[in-house]
Amino acid sequence: MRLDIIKRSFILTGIFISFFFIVSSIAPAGTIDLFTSEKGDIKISGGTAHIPVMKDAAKQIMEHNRDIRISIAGGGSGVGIKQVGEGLVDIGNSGRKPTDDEIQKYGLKLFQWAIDGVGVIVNPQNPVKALSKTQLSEIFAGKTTVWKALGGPDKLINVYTRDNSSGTREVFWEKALDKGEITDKANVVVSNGAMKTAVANDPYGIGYVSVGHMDNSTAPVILDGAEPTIDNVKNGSYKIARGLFSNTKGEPKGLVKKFIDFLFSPEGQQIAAKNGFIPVK
Amino acid sequence: MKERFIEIFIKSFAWLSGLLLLSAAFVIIGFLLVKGVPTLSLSLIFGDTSPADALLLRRQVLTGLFPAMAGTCLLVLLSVGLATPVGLAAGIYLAEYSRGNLKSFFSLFYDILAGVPSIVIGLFGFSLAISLHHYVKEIYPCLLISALALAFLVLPYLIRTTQFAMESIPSETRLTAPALGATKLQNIAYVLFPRSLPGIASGVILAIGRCAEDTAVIMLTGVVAAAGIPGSLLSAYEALPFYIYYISSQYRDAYELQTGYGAAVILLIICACLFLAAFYLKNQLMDRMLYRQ
Amino acid sequence: MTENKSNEIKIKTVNLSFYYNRLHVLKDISVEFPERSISAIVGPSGQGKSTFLMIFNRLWETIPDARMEGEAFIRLKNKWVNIYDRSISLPELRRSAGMVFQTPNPLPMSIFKNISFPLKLSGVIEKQAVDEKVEFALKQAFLWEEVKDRLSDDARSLSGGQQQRLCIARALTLDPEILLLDEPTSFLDAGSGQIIEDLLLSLKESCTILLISHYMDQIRRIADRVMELSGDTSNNS
Amino acid sequence: MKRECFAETGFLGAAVLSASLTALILIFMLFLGFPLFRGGCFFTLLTTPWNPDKGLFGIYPMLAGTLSIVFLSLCWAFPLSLGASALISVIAPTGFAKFCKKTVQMLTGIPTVIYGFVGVFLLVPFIREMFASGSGMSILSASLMLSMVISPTMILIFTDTFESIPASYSAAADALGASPVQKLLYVILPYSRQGIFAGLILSVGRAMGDTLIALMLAGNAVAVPGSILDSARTLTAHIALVIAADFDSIEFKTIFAAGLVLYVFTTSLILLVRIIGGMGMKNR
Repeated sequence: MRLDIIKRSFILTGIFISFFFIVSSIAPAGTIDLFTSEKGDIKISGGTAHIPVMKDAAKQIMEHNRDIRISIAGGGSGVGIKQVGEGLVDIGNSGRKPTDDEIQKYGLKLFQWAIDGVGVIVNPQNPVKALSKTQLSEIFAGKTTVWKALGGPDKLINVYTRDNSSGTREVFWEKALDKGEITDKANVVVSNGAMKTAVANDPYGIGYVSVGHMDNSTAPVILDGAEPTIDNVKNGSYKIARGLFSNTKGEPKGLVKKFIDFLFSPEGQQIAAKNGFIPVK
Repeated sequence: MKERFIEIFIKSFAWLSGLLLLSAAFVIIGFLLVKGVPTLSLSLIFGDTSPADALLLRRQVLTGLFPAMAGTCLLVLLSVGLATPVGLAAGIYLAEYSRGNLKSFFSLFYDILAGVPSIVIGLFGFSLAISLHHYVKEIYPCLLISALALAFLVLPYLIRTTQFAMESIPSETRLTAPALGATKLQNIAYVLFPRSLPGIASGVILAIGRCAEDTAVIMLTGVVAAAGIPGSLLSAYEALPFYIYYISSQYRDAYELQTGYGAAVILLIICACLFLAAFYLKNQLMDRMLYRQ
Repeated sequence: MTENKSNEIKIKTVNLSFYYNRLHVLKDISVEFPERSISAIVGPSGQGKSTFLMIFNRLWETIPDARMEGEAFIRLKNKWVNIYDRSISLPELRRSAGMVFQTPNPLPMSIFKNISFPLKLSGVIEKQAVDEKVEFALKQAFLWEEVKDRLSDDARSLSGGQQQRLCIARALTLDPEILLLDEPTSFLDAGSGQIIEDLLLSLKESCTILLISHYMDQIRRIADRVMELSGDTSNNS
Repeated sequence: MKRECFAETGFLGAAVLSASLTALILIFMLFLGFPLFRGGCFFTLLTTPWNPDKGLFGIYPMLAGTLSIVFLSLCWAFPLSLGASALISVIAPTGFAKFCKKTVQMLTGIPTVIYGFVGVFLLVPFIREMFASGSGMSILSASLMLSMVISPTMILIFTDTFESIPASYSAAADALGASPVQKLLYVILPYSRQGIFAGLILSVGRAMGDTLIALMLAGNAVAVPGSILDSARTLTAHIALVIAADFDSIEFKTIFAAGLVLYVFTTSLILLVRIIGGMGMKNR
């Protein structure tokens, strides 16, 4: 009786799994020439600013060739670099340039396929729409604690920040705060998407996000006279800019190389542009 | 007079706390249903793929909940499949073979394992995967690792339910087969185990529920935001509870938020069904069904 | 009382004592039972009558904290064996010494499966042999006529008396040499009890029967010998 | 006989395998967190703040966050559960009591992530508007939701204890003309003291082990919280947030310290429950 049940559950699991293998091995014709008759998995993780582009690219590829599976995880730039370095994923994205140490240690190959900015956002209801760098530093250091001091409502400022693995945080910290302090009372969110959501839901919140992720659910803050828009990043008047990197361990091969090539292809670059980034080509 | 005051105070406190709890529960579930039920539709699950194509895996579902539901399903099957044989065997050992100090030693260990926070089990699974990765390049945090970690999580529950179900068999039944010349193993296989099946089955179903709802373990061991239906045991995968968590903090637009509510309602329905099934099994004398010739 | 023609000793105990934890229930009992007879065991409750029966199929060993001293012998296949010897196979001993309990305890399966259960345990699987055995045992237990058309029914759908006869039939499938009966009629009505008594009388030709009973009239009707277990002595009359 | 032996070995094997997992998890934590133990660094970690920019990797704020959220959630959940169990076992009419108990049993089956999800969209905005201070992601929100998560189990443990009181005690109280409330006060509660305590401790363990509620609702700030409206981070949420992929960085090692602290805490709680249980046996 007992054995029967165990056996049955094993067989069931087995059938279920082999079902997937069998079904997934019948090859169809793809329409993106690059990926025709390819099959296999690509694992991507890291930078969360990249996720919309990665998702759209993956969707296009997988729609045309369902033998290719692309899994996308977040985690932040630091995680992406480490995971690709340790060989846990095929592509590790980062919203900052990997350090020389990292490149050397892991033998990373860097591919910068777009340029992005990092901008400060507040809730659209908030009347404070422009700040100076000094004001910004004081807010993030926890020295300015009420909006009233900046011409806003008499409410406490809720600062949102990212965890240390974030490339967006790194760039923001370096270029906007000049490596100044970020208060430890700040709420910590896990991705660019989560930052946007948090500030969109909090009338008194302030945070920073990839320019590509900005939309009308949050309001951009003009920093020292420059508005964080993609045009201003392009023409250089908004200074807090960075590259979006996809990194591989060593020279990419096979399917992974094709994926990287796809990012640089007209289709791929168009996806980047559509998601609010500046294509490199 | 004082007695009477105390009496009234305690009575109203009890009613207050009972009603507070009930109304909080109804607000939570009601809120979810009001927001979530209108979103339920085939396109929520299958996106723009036709359901038949999706179910037969002819086309991948790229915008619906189907990959997350399939991921959760596979995960549950695998982890319960892994944990059940071991859990039942260990439970049988505890109930029928071990005595005295050995028994309390084992049960202490299982109690501790049951108390270990799920995130710690997830961390264990994650470090296991990374350590193994140094030797076997194919192993990453993946479906298999998640299933293993979840199996660790539910193992103590399975062991304990099996043990209690076997131990609660009355001694007349326990002696019947030995009096007819059954060996210990025969007694277990033909009488004791079948008799405790309803109890064990409800334990297994509750374990399924735990695997289906857990988020902390899988967060560290291989679940990702987008993966499609896993191609093998060593692929990353999606799961419903993680999807709900992910959407709650980083939905991109109103539509994605809607899918989050939809996913929450679906998960709630799945868990409620599992729970009712376990409840039904516990209360029904299932042996009638099982023993008919 | 009627004595049987051949009256060889079948079962004997030597200086038998029994303890539950520190409770001394059986004290230094040495007793003999002749074969092909019904021996009744009587005495006030709590004096270890049931325990005494379980000595002979060693079923007490499943009870925690129980302990036995002394020896017990049974003449199995005409050879005296010390049933507490290490070489004894427990399942085999229990197959030669069938036991029936106070409450009928059919297993939750069909009538047929109940009767054939001991055969399954001892590895008899040949369909025809099983069928024959089941029929024979049911006939022996006066139950065949009542159940032959509903062998696949749940055994628990039978009446109390039928269930008890089923249990006796189940014990008989393995041709036991000894039958241990623990108040088999106490939960039955007079009519059902009567049938069981007749059944026991007919079985005594093939088995040695030890019977615990509270009913003096029942003992008078069917028992060949009576053994009394009381406070601190056992009287064998 | 061979089969018997084989089977017993198999069952024993399964039992040993399962038990060894308990030890294996501890060994893993110790082994991977081992470099921290050298030079007493481990204990420094428990008392220093977290600020990787300045090279500080202490988990003291998370420890404080965990303790404050657990404590506060018990402050809500314990009286609530005690009251609700009294209602179910003693005070409410049978029909309503049954309904309550069924509902509570159903509540234990609701996934934690669903509580978290509803918390994000219902409780957090409510708290933010209500107190007009902070983002609403706070110890208060997390502890309120967490108390909803742990209450059902606590109630079930309490009602089981209440209902396990010997019928003779209950009958004696009834015969003396005690009202239900008097019976509760003078017979049931004193008799159930140990059961209540055990239920409380088990709930501490559950509250401490929960990841999602705190991760989703507490805001995850790395400061030591100063008020219940402050954002805070628990040890469990810390593990979920800092997870990375290398064994080298100090951040990564410190999450094993966090894991170890959680393991040790929950294990001591289990041991405590056992000791209480053992005492209960002797007293009865």
